[in-house]
Amino acid sequence: MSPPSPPTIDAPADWEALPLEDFRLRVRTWIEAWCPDEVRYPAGRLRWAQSREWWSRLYRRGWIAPGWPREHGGMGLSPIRQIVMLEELERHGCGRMPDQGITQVGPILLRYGTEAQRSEYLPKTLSGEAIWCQGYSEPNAGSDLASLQTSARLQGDRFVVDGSKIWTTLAMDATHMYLLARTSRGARKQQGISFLLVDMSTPGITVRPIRNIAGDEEFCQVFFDSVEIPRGNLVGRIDEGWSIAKSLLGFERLGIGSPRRPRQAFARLEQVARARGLFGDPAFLDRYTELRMDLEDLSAAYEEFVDQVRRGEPLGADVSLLKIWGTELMQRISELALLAAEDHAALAGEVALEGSSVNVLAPFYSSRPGTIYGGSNEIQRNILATTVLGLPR
Amino acid sequence: MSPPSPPTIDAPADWEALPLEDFRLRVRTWIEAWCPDEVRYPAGRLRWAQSREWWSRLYRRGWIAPGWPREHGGMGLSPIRQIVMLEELERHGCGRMPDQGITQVGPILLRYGTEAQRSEYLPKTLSGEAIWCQGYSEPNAGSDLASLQTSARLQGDRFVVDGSKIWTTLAMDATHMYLLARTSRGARKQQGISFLLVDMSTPGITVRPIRNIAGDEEFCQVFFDSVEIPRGNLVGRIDEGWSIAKSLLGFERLGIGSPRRPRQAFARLEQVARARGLFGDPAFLDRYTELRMDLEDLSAAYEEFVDQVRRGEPLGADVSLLKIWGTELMQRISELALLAAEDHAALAGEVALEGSSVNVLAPFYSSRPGTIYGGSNEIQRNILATTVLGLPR
Amino acid sequence: MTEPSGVDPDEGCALVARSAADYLARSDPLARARRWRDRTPGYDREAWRELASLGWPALLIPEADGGLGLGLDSMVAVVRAGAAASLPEPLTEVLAAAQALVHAPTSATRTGLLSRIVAGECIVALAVQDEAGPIDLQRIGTVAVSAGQGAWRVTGRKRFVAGGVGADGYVVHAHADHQPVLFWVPADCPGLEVLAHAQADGRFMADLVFADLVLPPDHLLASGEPALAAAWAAIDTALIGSAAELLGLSQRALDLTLDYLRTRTQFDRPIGAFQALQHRAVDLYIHQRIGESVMRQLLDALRHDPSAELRTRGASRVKARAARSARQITREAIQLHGAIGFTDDCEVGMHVRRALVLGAWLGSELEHRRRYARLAPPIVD
Amino acid sequence: MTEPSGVDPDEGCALVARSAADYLARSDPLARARRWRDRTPGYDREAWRELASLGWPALLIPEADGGLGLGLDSMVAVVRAGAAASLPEPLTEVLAAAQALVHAPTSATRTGLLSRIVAGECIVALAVQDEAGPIDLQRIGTVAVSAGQGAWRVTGRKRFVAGGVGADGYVVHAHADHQPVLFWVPADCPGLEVLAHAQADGRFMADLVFADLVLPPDHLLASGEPALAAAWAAIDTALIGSAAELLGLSQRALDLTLDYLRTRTQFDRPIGAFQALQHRAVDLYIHQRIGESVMRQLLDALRHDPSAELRTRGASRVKARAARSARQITREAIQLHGAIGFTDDCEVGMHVRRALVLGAWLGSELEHRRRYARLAPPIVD
Repeated sequence: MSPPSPPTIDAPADWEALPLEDFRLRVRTWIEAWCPDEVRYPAGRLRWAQSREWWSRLYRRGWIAPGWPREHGGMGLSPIRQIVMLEELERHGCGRMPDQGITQVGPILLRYGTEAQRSEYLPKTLSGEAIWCQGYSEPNAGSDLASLQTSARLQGDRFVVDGSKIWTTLAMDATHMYLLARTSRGARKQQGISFLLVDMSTPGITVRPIRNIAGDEEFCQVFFDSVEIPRGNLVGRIDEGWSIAKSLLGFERLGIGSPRRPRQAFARLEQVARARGLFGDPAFLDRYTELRMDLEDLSAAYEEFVDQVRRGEPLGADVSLLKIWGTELMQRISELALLAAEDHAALAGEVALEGSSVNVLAPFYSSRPGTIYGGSNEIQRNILATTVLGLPR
Repeated sequence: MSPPSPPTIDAPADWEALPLEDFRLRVRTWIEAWCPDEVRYPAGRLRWAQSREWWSRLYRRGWIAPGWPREHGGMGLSPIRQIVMLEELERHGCGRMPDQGITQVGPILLRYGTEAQRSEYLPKTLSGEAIWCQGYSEPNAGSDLASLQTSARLQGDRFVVDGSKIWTTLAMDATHMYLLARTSRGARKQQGISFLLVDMSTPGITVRPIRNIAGDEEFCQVFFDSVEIPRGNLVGRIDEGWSIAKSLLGFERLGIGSPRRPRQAFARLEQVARARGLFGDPAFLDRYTELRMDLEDLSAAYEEFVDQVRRGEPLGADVSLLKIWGTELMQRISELALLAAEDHAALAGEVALEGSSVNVLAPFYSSRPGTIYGGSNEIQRNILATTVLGLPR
Repeated sequence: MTEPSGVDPDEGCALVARSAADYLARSDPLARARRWRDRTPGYDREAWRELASLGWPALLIPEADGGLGLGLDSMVAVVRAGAAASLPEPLTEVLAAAQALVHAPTSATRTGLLSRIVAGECIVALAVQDEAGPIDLQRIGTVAVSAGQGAWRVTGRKRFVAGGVGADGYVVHAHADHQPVLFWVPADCPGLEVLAHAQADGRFMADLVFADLVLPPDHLLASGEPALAAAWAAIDTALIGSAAELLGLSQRALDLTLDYLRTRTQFDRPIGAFQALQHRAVDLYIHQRIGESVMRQLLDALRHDPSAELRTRGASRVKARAARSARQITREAIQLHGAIGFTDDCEVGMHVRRALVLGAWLGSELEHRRRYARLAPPIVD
Repeated sequence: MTEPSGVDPDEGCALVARSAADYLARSDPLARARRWRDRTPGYDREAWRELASLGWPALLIPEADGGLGLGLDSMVAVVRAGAAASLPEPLTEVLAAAQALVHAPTSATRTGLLSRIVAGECIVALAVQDEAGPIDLQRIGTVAVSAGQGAWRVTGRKRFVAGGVGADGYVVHAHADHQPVLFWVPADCPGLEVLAHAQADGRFMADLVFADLVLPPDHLLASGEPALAAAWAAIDTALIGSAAELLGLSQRALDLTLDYLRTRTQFDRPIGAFQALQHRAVDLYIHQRIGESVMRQLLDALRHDPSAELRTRGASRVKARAARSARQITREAIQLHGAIGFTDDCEVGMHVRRALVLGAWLGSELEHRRRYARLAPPIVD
């Protein structure tokens, strides 16, 4: 275990001034020294209680918001250095914290927020005082997100919100939500949607955790019953929230397509195969090597998009190919892990496997949402077909 | 080699009276005695020149038309005995002759033809004097057959046909064609199509063989330039040919779904694997066994439909599942045969493989049309989805 | 296989299938499964007695032993329907273990156990595995030595005993005097430790640890070839039963998925109108149909040739196929349901988890394809 | 790898790629390929001289030996474009065989051959295989013994010599004095029989039969470790070249398919509007992109670390990936074209047949995955 709190280090004023590999080394060394064990290689998403200490260390170091400008408390990193930071966190096995305030709300407020909104929300988002969840999907608006129905009626200086949001990741831990709600009905359903900030302690909000197939509660449904929200919590212009939400795509999608998660599943597969003595089985080796090369080749494609970021070029819609390949590969890896575990694949939770302890089913379960969330793979294929391949709609 | 001509055998007047297994044995024995070697295990479809002798023997035996009524020169077999006959022909490796006159034209004339049409065409179809080809598909009417454009304008006592047909199997060997042509334009495109009989020697008909990917010429394009056809060659009522063509489905589709062709490809795979010594390779064995079981399990499903025929029940649209599984399985088998052949898979034609001679690529090529013709597998899936699974159109 | 003396087997099967449908429709086994999951024993002992009153544990027990004397068709019909309804009680497990008794030589222990099974008073489980991987009854993991006066002292461990938690006793494969033997080991026998392992489906598997456990002479059920034959009869029955369960649950998962595709709308259309989803649904349907055909062909063949050889080979074939089909169908059922398919509230998850367990129990699809390759003659002459 | 002395390599690569595009656009290699197929040698010797005038056979030959001294990037760019255009001339084959010469010790034979290759006067092929299956240079199939006065007498047989029919000579792997050696064997050498085998793509492979063939002393190009190193350099070059060809032809097959999907109408819509076909097209596109990325990563890596180890491992990786992608894309290209895709008139067939040949040449995707597993360190620490 690392000591309870890292010392303050004299940081160079400008991270961008360091040569890239020096920067990487500095990041790596610090993470190795200060990352608490409890956030490494978690079975699922980290809850806030697990994240708090690590968050606080990063915050005190000034590293909690790599992409934010330095004048707002961020590191002011260029996209490629943000990727280096992510890579080093992945390398060390750091789980994902409830970071949507950093990755989503911050950039949106910086681009579309008012001065008042920034000074109210940015500091407490950095410190972890405000933990954000995303209120986009609804029971009848999943793949077809633009058909959302949760309404926000403007009454004087307040919006009155009614409806419900679903698949809200870790809403039970969140203090705030960024919400898409319908403020009017336009000719196109993408019109008339507004982007609002909501304090989760406002009366009329109910959070119901949703138990998932693995028995965990990562997602919630959030109900709004005449919830009053100050007009000042509107971000951007009324009825124009759709374009705000869309503006976050691109760089985000590169993260979804990273080989990190399939690589974790692959490590589990190797653990199982080693314990079961399968590396001497030529038939297993053939299957294993095929997946291994699919994973390495995903990395090759990923690196190419990273290079694009490195050169400062914007990412196109083609980046979705990483998400499709990576999430489906992770499922294929998890299936081979089940076969490799033989009888042990029937057992829940940690299983004693020739000396080591492995949760054989964890990759199976955790590979399922990837093909559904973040724009299902069906939607991604639709997008690639029409926008990249130019097939008729 | 068998002697040039089989003796006349006293046949029981009624084949249906024999117990089923006796019938099978009689058929088997006779085929083994009289089937010429040149029609056994051909690389592709049999040309007429290769078929003539075998056709003539079956004809003289009275066995050329198992499904036709005895009063018209057939054997009058029930569907299940027709299947037995097919099974025994397959078992002996008999290739498919240009038999569309027997399987298609005969049944249609018996159901929809006039007395004059029957007495003109049935006898010479039996004897092999009339060899038929099918004129359905057109360059712009493939999957969407009902959009066909070849026109037949009624002028006095003649139809004048203009247009062209394509993918006509072995049209160069045919003396006659059964043709779908547009005689009028209705509200639905299935309306206004008529069913005509055409003598291929009529002036204005040009047959152009189409070389396929394997270098063979099985298919043709047939061009019609003001071709005059007697009005008496119209089968059924004018503009109502679509339902005549459709009436042949069902029992036909069972034939397409038979495990015969994937089984032939599988035999080729075994031949290659034996020559390459792969039965000692556990990784190969896993792949081989998976395909083997997919094939045996196709047979199980096929048998179930055969039982349905045996019980005298009509076949439903679900029979298409055999065609999908069987044709795609044959492709998977042919891919493993390529891998098994290693360097030999680069070579065309017969290849010397440790003593035996194998055409390694033949299953690869011959497995291609199966998923395209007879209603492409995409069309079959559309049909199953809407008619069998009740999914919305 | 047992042959009924009085009632026509087809008739018997149809009767049993009807009564199963009735029972399942009125007793909400899905709710019971949810209530009992992750709580030992994972099922409801009261409900088990009701199943016994319907004759389910007695299905395959000969009439001479007080059972119904029906064939595998009946078992397949009942456990298939049970799995579709998420029935949590260990029916396949008990039917299989009872087959070991049916195939054991006549003895007072055998007679007594069979009548208690028929009465629903005894839940019995089969313990034939020493470790994960292919089942090998030649492997010597559990050993019995003489404890004097015909009694036996047993040491060792059996693993992956499905239905083993909460059972009244076990049919245990062991070795004595270099011979394979089967013992009856009551659950309350001193020296027996039952370790519970939670399954993915909320039920439990047991490891049995024998620490100088002493068994009276009459607990030896069979030895030598008859012991092997009885054990394989039980294992094959378990495999065929698990295949039937897989077919039942995958059919149900498919039906739920098709319903969802017909009714869920996105982009102003039912999602079942999208061609890419239609084609995938068709592929699932084909998998299901192929699986059903293989099972039907096996049952037909066993009616004509009830040999152990055919049964063993067929058991591997149908288990491999049903596991393959259920894998594809349950995984795609999640995907085609979208986010809702990943929730615990959605019935699909019950079938996904059960398919994980049945897929692994007594050998994966891969293992059974390999076993089939060893057992079955070549296909092409 | 060779490093150019004068011109910037990226610059050189770009120049060559542009001139290749120009040449291919104006010379209709597809028509030439159709004209020459199934007729030995399967390509046009005139055209070869034109390619040589563009510097293509000289790409990888050091400037000191009269070549262009460019890197693998240039080869990949040119053969990729050639394959997309169905260029029938044996470019990859000659570039690979020339690499064996480049890596051989300096000698008059080497110098003479390299300058004739650069001039387009000599088509050389690589003969390293004794039988089908994994390439094994330890296997002793072709043997040379002393014929006195430094001459060699060679007996044996080499198989699957791509580009071997119509070649002017061969770089032949053999064993002499228990050592691996490489010989130069001119095509007109007495005692050499060249057997032509028709390839699926209308070109030809040769078997070389050596019946007491006598070679003068200076035809020994290399022996021992240097011979092995030269042979592997040639083989890896052939693998990387064949992967580049596969990527080129699969990109072309994909483009043809996408065009067809956009323009062919059925049921009153372009068939590319049908969602099931769209999704399949996307899967092909992903396969293509992954293949391109693997190639690009390999070329980048070799620029930084031109070691034989990395080259050999990377050659297997990229061959396996490109063969896998091209297999999927060419097969689906037929299906998505429908009946027209199965005709000889349709360009798709050219790529299907070429993919069959390249997929099998010097090891299938399966063989190269196995080789990669042997060569590459584990992925996860």
